[in-house]
This record gives sequence, C-alpha cells and structure tokens, in this order.
Amino acid sequence: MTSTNTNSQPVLEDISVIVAGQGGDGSLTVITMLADLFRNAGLNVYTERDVASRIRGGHAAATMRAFIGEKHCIGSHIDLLVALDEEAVEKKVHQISSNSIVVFDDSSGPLRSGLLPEGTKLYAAPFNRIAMRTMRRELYKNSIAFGIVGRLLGLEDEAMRQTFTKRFERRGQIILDYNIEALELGLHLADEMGIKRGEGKYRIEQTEPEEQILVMGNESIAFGFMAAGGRFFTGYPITPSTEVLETLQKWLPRCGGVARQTEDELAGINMAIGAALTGVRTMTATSGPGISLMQEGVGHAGSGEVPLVIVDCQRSGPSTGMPTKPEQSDLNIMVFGGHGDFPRIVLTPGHPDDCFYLAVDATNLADKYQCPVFIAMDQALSQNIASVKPFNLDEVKVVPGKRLTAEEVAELDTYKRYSFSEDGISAFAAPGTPGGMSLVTGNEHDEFGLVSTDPKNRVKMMDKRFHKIEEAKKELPKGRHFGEPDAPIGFIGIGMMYGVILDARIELEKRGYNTQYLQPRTLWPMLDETLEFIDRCERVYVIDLNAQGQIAHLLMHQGADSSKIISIRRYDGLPYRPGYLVNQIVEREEELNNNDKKEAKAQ
Amino acid sequence: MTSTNTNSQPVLEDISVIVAGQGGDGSLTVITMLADLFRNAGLNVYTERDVASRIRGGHAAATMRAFIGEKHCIGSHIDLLVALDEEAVEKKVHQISSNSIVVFDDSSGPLRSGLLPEGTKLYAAPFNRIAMRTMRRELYKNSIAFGIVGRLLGLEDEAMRQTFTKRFERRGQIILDYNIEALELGLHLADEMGIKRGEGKYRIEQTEPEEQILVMGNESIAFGFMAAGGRFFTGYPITPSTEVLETLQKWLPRCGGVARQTEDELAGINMAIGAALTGVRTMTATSGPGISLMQEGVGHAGSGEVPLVIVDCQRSGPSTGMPTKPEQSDLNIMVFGGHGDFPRIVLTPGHPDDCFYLAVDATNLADKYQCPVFIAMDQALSQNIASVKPFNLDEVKVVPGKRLTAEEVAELDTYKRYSFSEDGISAFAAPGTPGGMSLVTGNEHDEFGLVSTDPKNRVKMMDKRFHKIEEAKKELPKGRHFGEPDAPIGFIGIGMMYGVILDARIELEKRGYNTQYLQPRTLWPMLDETLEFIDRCERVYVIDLNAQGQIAHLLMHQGADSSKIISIRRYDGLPYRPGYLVNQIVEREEELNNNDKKEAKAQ
Amino acid sequence: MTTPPSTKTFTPARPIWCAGCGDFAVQGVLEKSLRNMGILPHKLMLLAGIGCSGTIQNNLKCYGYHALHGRVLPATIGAKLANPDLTVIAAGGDGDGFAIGAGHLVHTFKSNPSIMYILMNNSNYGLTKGQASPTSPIGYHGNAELGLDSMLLGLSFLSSTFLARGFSGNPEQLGRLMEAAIEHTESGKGFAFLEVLSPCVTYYDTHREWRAKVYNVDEDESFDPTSRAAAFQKVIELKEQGHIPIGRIFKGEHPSLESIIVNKEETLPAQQNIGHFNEHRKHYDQFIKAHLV
Amino acid sequence: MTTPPSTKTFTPARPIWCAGCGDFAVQGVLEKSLRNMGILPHKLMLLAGIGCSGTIQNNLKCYGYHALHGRVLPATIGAKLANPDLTVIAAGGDGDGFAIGAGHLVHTFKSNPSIMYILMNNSNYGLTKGQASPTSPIGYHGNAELGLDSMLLGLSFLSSTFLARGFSGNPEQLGRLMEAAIEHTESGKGFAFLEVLSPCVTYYDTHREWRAKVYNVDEDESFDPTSRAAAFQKVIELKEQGHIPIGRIFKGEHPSLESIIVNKEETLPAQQNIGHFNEHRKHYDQFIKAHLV
Ligand SMILES: Cc1ncc(C[n+]2csc(CCOP(=O)(O)OP(=O)(O)O)c2C)c(N)n1
Ligand SMILES: Cc1ncc(C[n+]2csc(CCOP(=O)(O)OP(=O)(O)O)c2C)c(N)n1
Ligand code: SF4
Ligand code: SF4
Ligand SMILES: [Mg+2]
Ligand SMILES: [Mg+2]
Repeated sequence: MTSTNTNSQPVLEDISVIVAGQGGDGSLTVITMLADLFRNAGLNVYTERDVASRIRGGHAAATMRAFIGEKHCIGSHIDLLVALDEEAVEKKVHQISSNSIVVFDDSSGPLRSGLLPEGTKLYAAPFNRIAMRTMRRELYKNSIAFGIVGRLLGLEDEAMRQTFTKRFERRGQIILDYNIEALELGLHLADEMGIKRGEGKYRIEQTEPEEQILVMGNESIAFGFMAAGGRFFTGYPITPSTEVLETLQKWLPRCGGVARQTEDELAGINMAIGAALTGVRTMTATSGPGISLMQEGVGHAGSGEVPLVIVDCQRSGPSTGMPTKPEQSDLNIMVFGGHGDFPRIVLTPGHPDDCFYLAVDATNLADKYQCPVFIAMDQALSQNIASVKPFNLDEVKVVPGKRLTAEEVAELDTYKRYSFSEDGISAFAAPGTPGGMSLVTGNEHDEFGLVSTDPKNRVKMMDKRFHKIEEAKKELPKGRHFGEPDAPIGFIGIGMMYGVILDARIELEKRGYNTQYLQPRTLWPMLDETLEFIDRCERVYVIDLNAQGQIAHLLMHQGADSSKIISIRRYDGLPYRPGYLVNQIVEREEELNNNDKKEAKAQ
Repeated sequence: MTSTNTNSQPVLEDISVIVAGQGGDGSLTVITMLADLFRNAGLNVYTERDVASRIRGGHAAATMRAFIGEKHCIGSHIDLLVALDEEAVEKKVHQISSNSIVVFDDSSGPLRSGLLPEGTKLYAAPFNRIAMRTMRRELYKNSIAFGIVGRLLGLEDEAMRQTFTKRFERRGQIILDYNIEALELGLHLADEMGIKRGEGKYRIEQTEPEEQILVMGNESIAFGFMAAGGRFFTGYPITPSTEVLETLQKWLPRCGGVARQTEDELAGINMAIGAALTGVRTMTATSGPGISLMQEGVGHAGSGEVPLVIVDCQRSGPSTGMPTKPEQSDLNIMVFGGHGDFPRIVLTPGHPDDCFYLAVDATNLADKYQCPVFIAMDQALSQNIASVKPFNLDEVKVVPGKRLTAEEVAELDTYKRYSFSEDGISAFAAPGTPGGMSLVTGNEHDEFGLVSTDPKNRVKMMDKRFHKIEEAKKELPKGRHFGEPDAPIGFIGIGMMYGVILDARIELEKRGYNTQYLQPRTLWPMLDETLEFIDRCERVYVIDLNAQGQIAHLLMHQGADSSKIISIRRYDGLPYRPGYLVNQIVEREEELNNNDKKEAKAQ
Repeated sequence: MTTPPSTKTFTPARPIWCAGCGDFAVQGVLEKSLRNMGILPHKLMLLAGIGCSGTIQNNLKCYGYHALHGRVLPATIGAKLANPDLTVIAAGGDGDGFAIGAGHLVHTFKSNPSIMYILMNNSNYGLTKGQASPTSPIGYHGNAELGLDSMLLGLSFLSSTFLARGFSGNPEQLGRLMEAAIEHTESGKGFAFLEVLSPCVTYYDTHREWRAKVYNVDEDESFDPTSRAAAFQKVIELKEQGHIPIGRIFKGEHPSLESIIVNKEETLPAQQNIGHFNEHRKHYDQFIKAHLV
Repeated sequence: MTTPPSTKTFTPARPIWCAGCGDFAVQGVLEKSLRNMGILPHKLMLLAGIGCSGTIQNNLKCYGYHALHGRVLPATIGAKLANPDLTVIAAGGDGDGFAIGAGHLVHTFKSNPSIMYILMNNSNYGLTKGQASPTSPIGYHGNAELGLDSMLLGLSFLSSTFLARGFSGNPEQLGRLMEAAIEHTESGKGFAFLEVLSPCVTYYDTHREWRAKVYNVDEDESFDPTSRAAAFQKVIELKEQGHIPIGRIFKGEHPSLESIIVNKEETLPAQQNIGHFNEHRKHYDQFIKAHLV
C-alpha cells in the first residue's frame, strides 16, 4: 500500500499496524501514540480496539491505519504486527502476508517456527524481560518496543520523545521519566538490531497537517446532541455506549444541562421522558440489553408523543452476547420493538463525522415530530477513533419544535395538547406556561390528552401519529450514494460497513466490477430512494452484520424485489476488512457467472 | 337467524343478545345466566364482554350468542338488546335493525325518539325505579329485567328460577331470596306487558345438551399448560391476561406446582427462567406492556436455550393503550423483539379449545427445542367464553425434552450442556443430577457453557440455535384450512378472527364469493404451507387487527408475493363482527371488479 | 406571566372511583393544600402511576402526566431536574410504588430530589380487581408474604428527609401532612414521601379496620420525628402492638439532588432557548479544540 | 446417586479478576465453606449477576448460571421454588444488586426464600470500568448521592432473617459468616444476605480505607443481633462515627417463602415425572368437571 520513490524506502501512504497482547498490556497506548505521531506528520488515522469483556487478561489488540487522503476503516492488510506474545501472532496471522513486518516479544521463548507466512520480516526482542530487568515493571515493555516500531515506520526519534512527553506528562514526572527511559532503551535496541535512524522500512513525507479532530462515534453523538441544544441525558453504563454518557457528564453541565447516571435503563428512559415533558431536548443511550429493557418506554414516547433520542450502540447479541464485539443485530427491535403500533425513526450514521451531523438531525427530528428517534450505532462505529474534519458548527441548524408560549396560548380559543392538525403534529406548551395545562398519557386519549376509547377518536389518533412519519419522510436524512447510477452491482450497508464498502468498491473496480453503493442514513421509515436504488441495480449485495439478514428482510418487508437481493451476513464478532468483503463478492460473482454459463450451455 | 315453524314462534337456532349499561351494572351476570339457561336447553353459546379499564362506571356491555351447531364468535346482528340506560342504546344501535327487540330501562325517562330503527320492537319498563322502590337496591334491576328477557326468549320460568338458585346460592340465602323476589317481580311485569308464559318471541326446542364445557381462552391456556406437565408459573397481573395467573394459582398447587404473583414482569420472566433451569416446565403470561418489559428475558432464554412458554394476551396498544380492547399488534415484537438474533416460536390459536391444544404443544415444544415459545392471544380470544367439547385428555401427548439422568451422564465420556448435535438440540442434566454440572449464560459460550468469543465457535453456536428451528418446522402446529383449495379468494387471519372469518365465509358464499381460509397456527417461523396458500390463491385478504398490517408485512418479509396481498386493518378497539368483514370484502371485490371492467373498456 | 389566560384547556375529569373510595379524600385534600400553599396550576406537574390511584391527575387543573406502571418516580425526577422551578408531584398506588416501582422508590430515597410523592395505599391492586399488593397482609388473596412498611423502608436511607403517613379517614391531619410535604419540596429540601392509607371499598374494604388500628404519632408528645433510630424503633413497636403509625414519622436534612447536579450559573435545562446556538458556542468550540490533533 | 460419576464436565475456569481483587478471597472462602458444610457440587446451583463479581460461578464445580444484569435474585428464587432440595446461592456486585436489581432485593427481603446471596461490594462498577455505584461515596466519579447501607435496608423488612457483612480482608470471619448463612438456608430458615466488602484494586482501591474503617460487631459483646431496632441504631451510630459495621448484624425468624407456597404433599415441581400424565389425571378431570355446563 505504498508507492516507491527514488530513495529505497517507500513513502508511507497507507499502512495498518496492529499491536496485540493480553488485556492490560497497553496495546491501545502504543496505537494512540502512533496515531498522534502520524497526525503530526500530516497523515490521517483510523484506530480500532479489540478487547475481551473483562478488565485484565484475555486477548486484546489495537489497530491503526495511517494514510494520506480519505479512508474510513482499517485496511485489509496488516503491514506491521507488534505481537506481545505468541497468542497475538496466532490470532492475527491471518491478516498478515509475506510483505508484513512482525515485531515480537520473545521473552517467553522464540516464536514457534512455521507460524508466519514465508518471507515475513521478523524483529524479535525480549521486551518484557528487558523491562523487568532494567525497570522492574513489565508495563514498560511497550515503551521499549515503541522505539523499534517507530524506527521501522520511519518516525523521528525526537518526534517520539515529544509524543511521549505529551502523553505521560499528566501522569507525573516519575512515570514520564521511566517511559522516556524505556523509549531510549528501545531506540538503543533498534540500533543494535540494525534499524538505525532514518533506516526504517518507510519514509514519511512530512506535510503540514490538515486541521482535524480525533473522535470516536460515541463522542460525536454526544457532541451533536449538545450542539443541537440537547440539555438532558440519562442513561446507564453499558459497553459500548458508555462514552456517550461519560462525554455528556463532562460537557453538558457546562452548558447548563443535566447528564445523569440512573439506577437502571428503565429509570434512564423514563427519566428522559419526564424531562422531555418539560420541553428540554433529551437523549438516552444504551446497547442491546438496555434497548430491550427500554421497549416499554419507547412505545410510551411513541404513544404520548414525547420527543426522545435513543442511541443504540449495538454489540454482538443475543442477550449478553459478546459485549465488546461489533454487530448490527438490534435493527429488528429498533424498527419493530415495543408492543402495539407507533411511529418511530431510525437513523444510521456511517462514520464518526456522520454521527455528529445525524445526532443534530435526530435531536431536531425528535422535537419536530414528537416521537422516538433511534440512532443505530455499532461497536466499531461507536468506539473506533477517526481523524475527521472539525465539525462545521456554522452549518448546524437548530430548529425548535412546535411549541406554544403563554402569549400564543392566550390567542387560542381552545388549547389541546393533541389537537388534530394537517401534518399530524400538535404544538404544545411546556409545563410552566400559563394556560397550557394538559394531559399526557400512554393510554389512548382525546385531543386534550384525556383517556378515551371512542373508536372514531382512536382511529384518528392512530392515523395522526402515523401521519407525522409520512410528513417526516419528505425531509428525513437522505442516504449517501457512491458510484454510477447505472452500475449493475449494488451495495447496501450501514454503520461500520460504510468505510469497508467504500474501500472494497475501489478494489472491486480494479478487478473489473462496476458497483454503486447506497448508505441509507434513514433506515426507518424506509425511504423511497432505498427501494429505488434496488430497482435500479441488477442485483444488490445487502451486507448484514447479523445472522438473520435483518436489513435484507426489512427491505422485503417494505416491498423490495427479493430476487434482486443477495444477503451477505456476518456474525462472528470480527470486524469486517475490505479484502474479506471483496473476496465474498468476487466469489459470488464468479458463481453467478458460472451458473449463467451453465444455463447458457443447457439452453 | 331463526327458522319458522308451524307454531307462530320461530325456533331459536341462532340469536345474539346484548346487555349494556354502566360498569358495575351487572350486565355480565345477566349474560352468564342466560348462557347457562341456553346450555341447559341444549344450545351452544359464546359470550363476550366489553368494559372500560376502570372499576365502576364507563360504558360496559356483555353479549351472548346462543346457537345450534358450531359458531365461534358473536353474530353480526343483535336480536335482543337489553339497554340499562340511553347511552347503551346509543352505543349499540348500529348493531340492531328493525328485526331486533329492545328491552329498555326507562327509569330516567322514555327513550329519545328516533334513536331506534323503524320497526324495532321496544319493551320499556323502569327496572331501576322498581328495584329501588320495592327492594331499596338498584342492583336488583337486572333480576327484574331478567324476567322480561327470559320470557321474550322463550325460556321456562322454572328453569330461570333454577338458574338463579344455582347462581346466587353461594352468595348466601338473603341475596338469593332477594334475587328470586326480583325475578318474580320481573315475571309479573312480563305478564302485565303481555309477554305471558310460552308467548315469547322464540320457541326453544329443548334437546339433550351435548356435553360441553364453558371456558375462556385464558383458562384453556392455563389448563393446557398444566395438562402438559407445566408446574411452574410466575407472572404479574395485567388485563387481559390475569385469568391465566389466577387459574393457575387455583389449580397448579394441587398438582404440586407453583404459581406465583411476582413484584413485576421482569421478576416474572426471570423467575420463570430460574425455575426452568431446574428442569420444570415453565410459563409466564402477560399483555403488551409486560411483553415489552420481558424482552431482555426472552432473548436470554433464546441465547441460554432455556425452555419457556410466554403467553401474550394482546390488547390495544401502543403503550397503555386501551387495556380492555382486543388487538393483534404485538406480533412484530413477538417475532422481532429482543436485541440480537435468536430463535423463537410463535403459536396462534383461534378459539378457546384450540388454546388448550396449542398450550400443550407450546409446552412440549419449548421443552424439546429449548427456546422461548410465544402463544399469541388477543383480548377477545383470552376472555370471551365459549362452550366447547370437553378437551380430550386421552389425546394429550406429553413428550419430555432431551434430558439426561445421572446414569445417562455416567455413560458419557464428556458431558457438555451445549454440545453440538445433529438437530441442534443438546440434552441436558437438571441441577441435582450427579455429574451434570454445567454453565448456562446469556453470553456467547462454548459447548460447556463457558463464555467464549472465539469466532468459529460463535458461528457454530448461532447456527446451532437457529438450526433447532429449522428442525422444529417439520412438526410445528399446522394451520387449519377451510374451503376448496382452488377458491380464488383467500383469507389469512388469526386469534379472534378465526370465528369471524368462518362466519363471514358462509355469508360470502351465499353472495357468490368462493373463498378459502387458512388459520395459521404457527406464525413464526413462517411455515411453507402459509406461503403456499398465498401462491395458490388469486388474492388473499390478510386481516390484521392492527394499524401497520403486521401480518401482511410479515408475509412479505418472508417472501410472499406482495401483489397478491390485500391488507385489511382494523384498530378501533371494537370487536369484529362477521357482517362487517363481509361488507369490507364485498366492497373491495366490487371495486376490483369495476377496475377490471374499466381496464377492459380501456383496452 | 402568572395570570393564566382565558383560553380553554382540558376540563378536569370527574373521578372514576367507586363511591366511598379513599382516593376521593386524597384528591380533596390535595386540591385544598395546593390552594393553601398558593401553587398555581400552570406551575404544577402532577405525574401519576397506573392504577385507580393513577387517575388523579385527570381530575385537577395542572400539567398532568400518566406514567408507565411503576415508572412515575423516574419521570417525576426527570421533570424536576429539567425544570426545578416547577412544583412536581408524583402520585400512585401501592402496587405501582412498592411492587413494580420498588427499585425506583429506593433510589428516590437515596437521591433526595425535591419532589413530593403521594402513595395511595389500599393494600391491593384496585384497577386489576383486587390482587394482593406488597402491603397486603398474609392470607389476603392467597398472599404468602408479610406486608412491607414504607416508613421503615424510608428510614433505612440516611438521605431520606421527609416521611409521613396519612389516612383518608383523617383529612385534617392529611392536609397538615400534605402542606408540610409541599413546603418541604418547594423550599428545595428534598424528597417528601407521603403514604396515605386509602381504602378500596370494592375489593378490600379496610376502612373500619384501619380506623381502629391507626396510631397518630403527631399526638404522641414523646415521639421525636427528628431521630431516625427512635422513629424506627417506635414504628416497630407500634406494629408489634397491632397499630399502624400515622403522622409525621421523620424529618431530616440532606442536600437535595437538584441542588447538587443542576448548574446554578446557567439557565435551567428546560428554560434554555432552543435554537439560540450562540449562547453556548464557546463550549462547543472548546469541545472541538479539545479533540484537535 | 451421591457419588458423582467420572464423566468429564466443564473444567472450572481460572478467575479473570485483576491480581489483588477482593473477589479472590470471596471465592476462596465460599469454596471452603461449601466443603465444610458438605454441599455436593451437583446439589449446588450458583447463580450470578453481571459484573466482575458475576464470573464467580465459572470458577467452581457447580450448576452455574449467569443471569441478566440485576435479575439474579428472581432467577435464584425461581430455582429454589422449583426445587427446594437444592442449595441455591446467588452472587453478584453492588451495581447488580443495589442499582438495577434494587427492586428485586427489596422483594427478596420481603418474601424470605431460603437462598443465600453474596453481594460483593466494591463500591463501583468494576466490569464497565469504574463508574459510581449505589454504595459509592459522594464525590466518587462525580457521584452526587450518599451511598446506601444494605444492612439498614435489610433491617427495614420485618420478614428479614439473616443480615451480615463481611470483608475480603478478614477471611476467617467471612468464613464464619458464610457458613452461618449456608446453615440458615439449608435448614429452610429463609433469606441469608451476606454483603462482602471486596475492594476493586483497579478502579477504586478501598482496601486500606476499609481495613481502617471496619468495626466488627461480632466482637462487641454489647451488640445484640436479635434486636432489630437495636441493630438499626447501632449501625447508624457506627456510620456516624465513620465506621463500617461488619459481622452478623441481624438474626430473626420468619417463615420461608418455599415453606409456604410449595405443596408439601406432592412431589417437588422440578422432581415430577414429565410425561407421567396420569399422576395428576384426577385434577385434570376435576378441572373439566368444574367447567361442565
Ligand atoms: C407493565 C404493566 N404491568 C401491569 C399493568 C397492569 N396494572 C395496571 S394498574 C396495576 C396495579 C394497580 O395497583 P395499585 O398500584 O395498588 O393501584 P390501585 O388501583 O390500587 O390504586 C396493574 C398491575 C400495567 N398497566 N403495566
Ligand atoms: C441491562 C444491562 N445494563 C448494563 C449492563 C452493563 N454492565 C455489565 S456489569 C455492570 C455493572 C457491574 O457493576 P457491579 O454489579 O458492581 O459488579 P462488579 O463488576 O463491580 O463486580 C454493568 C452496568 C448489562 N450487562 N446489562
Ligand atoms: S376499585 Fe377500589 S381503589 Fe379502585 S376506585 Fe374502586 S374503591 Fe377505589
Ligand atoms: S476491575 Fe476491580 S472488581 Fe474487576 S476484577 Fe479488577 S479489581 Fe476486581
Ligand atoms: Mg393499590
Ligand atoms: Mg461493583
């Protein structure tokens, strides 16, 4: 993934690095510092972590891609693997090739031979032992290894020192000193291993870094909500959503907002509903188990017409499942959950920057259409960190919903909380507004909010609520389309698949496949553009990060021609790599081709 | 609905009677006693109640159909309306015609003129005033009215007295005496109004009553579960499911079982799960709000492979909705609820007797396939009372699931709770079995039940769980089919729609429409027969008691040809009457016809 | 802004309770207390659970809300935290509050938000027709468990600040307790928990029994409601003697939730101007700056 | 039937706790107590919540179950009622038991089933990386609320029968408490609630602080664990003095849930022969008869 240059070292344009070991080994720290260094050198970065759902131990890895230009996922090929133990090599070997470099901690003995593909360049040293011997703490092995890794990647020694200083400063002088010492040990070791300054595998062409921010999807969601005037958040910790809570706990109070950890998810959503009644813009966030618990609340918000944003950071289900692994298998419950019929909106961002803009939209939409609005995330989209253009705050449009002030109420003849209206939306007065007294209930109710079972009123109220969604369709976030509209092969995929499909398309094009891709950004209600996209393609690969093909069947549910849909499903908990997808597609395309040929012969 | 006879009075073959007034007026008591009398006379009965979700007050009515032969719903036409106030007439007038008889309590003044269709026969008397004057308690007005009603319907005075005695005896001699006195007052009044003994509107041809039982669907469910060896039930009261809990609280302890009211639905389902782990057959029951709360537990049972029967007595949603009104709008959440992907079965009985047999099946299936099995009820199916053939206990097959005894465990080399097997089902040893120690968890796990995120194991485990459902499909309860398989017009409908569609078909046939009807008894997984049924018909009316057309879209979700589906939806909370359905169909058929003609012309 | 306009809004409903239901007295006393305390209808949010008791909000002029069964407390706390300027009152039954809502009650005692909670205890599930509730005695409707005592429960939280029990059959005292409760929350002192013995004449008519059993600690000069341990002991003693203690059981002091977590330097959450983006622009810029690399 | 066969079943896992985690001591003591009390692995169900603490069931030979977060108590009660012959133990953390599970804990105190519950209190959410829990002090991780005290909570239920608090730093006493708890449930006396102070060295290392603060009531001759009111007062006093009371806080008597609701004349629910239809045929016939008309 690098273009060569007059100099023997290729210029680093796109590489992926994995640091892997046991949980607590600090792989993430190494990757974070590498990302920082590359950012400073003018490259863009994307990082991913892979941990077990436990505090210490268990295989854990962090991966970074550094690149020039635009990329939205980890690459298919790992250029450099830093393996802190043999298990790390075993777990990651399928991602490396003879072009890869491996840095290995051989403190417990040399790497089992035959494990690596032939030709792989191996740099082994006993980082752990050196750390224990010279510094008495295993912990410093990473900083030692960093020296080797940095040199290999073509980073400047001085730049490494600066990043170390930036990173460890706040942890106190002693810790900083030790880590710098470890780094120096590593650089010294690199010298011994023949990786001298400027003699690494790559050359970095330093450019003026474009201004970018490093964020994970969860932070973007939190910030988008806040920037859209969101001022109330209640939720309960759960992986991989907790950063939404934590980000808002940090930032919301500064803007006069409340962000509170509740006793459980039931309190989380119902406290949010109670707050929303007062007119404040409100959100909660959770993951699968919490989404299940919130179902009664979701339907209540639908029935009572309470504006509410609900973030579902999906992880591998069902039940407790695999809490740290990505999946997109709560789509069914977001679209179909809650008993009874009520309107809802489900938005599906595709990258941490998209998260920001869709969180703004979600917050506006919930307020405007007075209904629950889901933001469907997945673990990778939630927690992977990308460098993206700073959000354009000047473009943020905060559009208040239909509210009535005391003066406006006073001008009315009669004020009805649920008055029938053309667009199905009823303007309402928030508590505290003189004259705006009203009733809100999850029972069927008349225009005043009083419980009613009158059959005619019932039908009108149900229709009113669903009518809002028909109205909303006109302005719900459109998908992003890539490729020629007459390309025969289509892709539909959401969330973390956005970056993967974009990358895969490039590779597929190289291999002669002409594709187009629609990233739906509104999954529910289904927009016409989505069905039209399917109509337009000869066949559509619907990529489902779940076992049941939830997106594929949802399209059928909405009338898509099932004969055009090829359902690709993955649910092993591993993050998708573009190359894997490319292989899947090529395989199927060839199969189709063969079948066509066979059919042609048979005729 | 009666065939005339040499005698001027027609023989009573099929009549529907409504008693309507305010909640607490005792309409149900009148209907229950009438049902008893008709049963004794050899007729079959079906009764329905319609109450507000409050204790006293609010419009309330009870309806009974008495008939010879087989009927499974209330008829379209009300032959006799007993209106205890004017509101009752207003609410029910749309169901009566000039052939109807109205008995009206004019204590508060005469009936507003013009309210009744011309020709309706009105019998008015101040029952309330008479009761207050002579007996000092309003309560007795029903017993007074009963005399008139009984005479009109051709019941014997003595039979009425006997039924009164049977009914009021256990409430003590005083109450019995007062009620008999009131009845005599009523009979006397009847004499005065010219409705002498044997001179009513109908003649009842007394036959030897076929042996039948009177049950509501909820009782049948409870009993079916018990007869299938169910010995553990936990649940929380909620309309219209509470009778399942109450029936089991009464009967289960006698068989050594436990039936317990828990602090909430979360405890309800999780206590059931804890019990199921010990090997006991287990059930819980609830309605919409409870189903929403139970979603996390449902998925847990799916993931942990815990056998569990869940009864959802659906009422009008969303949220608190209209608790006493029938609807079928939790189908989506039963089929698609719970986060993540896991297998489940959804059964849909169509009449109180069907409830019994499907409850037996559900209990066996849960045990065999170790997964959650829903029984989808609706308020009408749950609470309407029908006379049905006594359940054939000799036909009940109780098939234990795959369990291991200590001896069987001892013969194994290795015992694994989740061992991979051909049919996906793993035999398990219940706690207490020596050697059978194991782990059960909602996390993804290996064959021993130990938490595992290994991608290969993950895929195998997911596939194992779904494979069970593929196996189950071979034996899941088949639907019931009515009509010629080549009839052009199809019907699909479940629950309370069973009886309504059966009745409507007869009327439609009279009007020249040739129809067939499939009552799917397994809604999920979708059986091939259901899709084949659609293939076979020219067009299928899918009757959805919900606003979104949940069944219709579910069929599409599973690949049904959407161009064949005509989605009929109703969600006003009123129970369906056959005549209403007939009108809907005829209207659409005529429309189709006209369109065809128009098209033909245009050609 | 304080004189309500003449616009017509919903007409308070007629109560749907059975004649003789204790809840009538609760509503009457509540209306009077609100009047006496000068609470304006448009400043009042009355949030109710589900049950017969949970229909009270329909019957008075207010911003009324009908929560999900058992969730009235979280909703109420949400409303209070979003707009501490409002008078925010929760109401509901013993099933709603002590069964399905028990976890939230525990956490409300713990967090001490300035809301009042009127729990109408009729020791059964009225609306669903008389099943046992967490305060039903052993034997009622097949119930196998001892009824819980909410005063003891409340006392067990060192952050609880107001515990009282009234009786619908003693409206004068109930009025005093309710006004004290409103005073407590209006002055931001925290959670005022008021259980009211409110018999259900239809399914479990305890009126006479309770009339005979209540013991009014307000009239007991030796009783000190400011001592948690003494109150605990007294309640146990009275129960052992077959009494049901009523009156002001406990007064304590503890910072209220909203006083700690709502930023006093800023406009209250619900009173902010949605759409006035620039009011907090500096924090947004700050966020971006913090993530720049 | 009591000598387990030689069939291989799951190998208990190695604990995944951080070195130094208090939960190691809890597991060690539990294993020893079970041995001492002669509880056979196949008669033991160990049900755990979700959290670091909620992995203990993987580490010993037993019928282990990993419940949903906060639902371990209902599951445990279900198992006990279905098969009272088993030794049924619940385990979990302070978040699991006091936050999301609070409602069930309340109802377990109330209903008094003969199960033991070991609650490993580390005053934070370990597994999700250190957020505040219901026992965290004010200020920890931005927490605004006073931590609750489960001994006071348990005392407030007149049906509670066994309340104790141990400390992972005092394994001898913990062993005594645990054996007493097992004895309590094995003899069908009801709910044995055992909170264990079990520090989280990674996110909130309270080991030293707690070591300094614990006050062992077992060593206080003046302390009478059979008096509910006295125990309540003592706990409050100790807390006011900055102590954390440990030891056997309360012993009481109350009929256990299973002793009331399980029919003693019949085979236990889980021990019935599924498929032996005729064993209860007479009741089924009775049901039909009761509905004949
Ligand atoms: C989640 C849920 N479960 C059950 C119900 C049914 N339900 C309605 S009110 C009620 C109990 C009412 O008892 P209580 O709170 O004591 O109020 P009361 O009617 O006695 O005033 C129940 C179980 C419901 N509405 N929602
Ligand atoms: C319904 C649900 N919500 C949230 C979570 C995430 N979660 C897992 S463990 C845990 C808290 C753990 O704290 P605690 O019970 O104190 O256990 P510890 O790890 O401290 O032993 C949470 C919030 C979950 N698994 N399920
Ligand atoms: S049923 Fe009981 S609680 Fe409900 S309104 Fe009637 S008397 Fe009151
Ligand atoms: S994070 Fe804390 S509680 Fe969890 S294992 Fe580590 S030390 Fe123990
Ligand atoms: Mg009640
Ligand atoms: Mg903890």
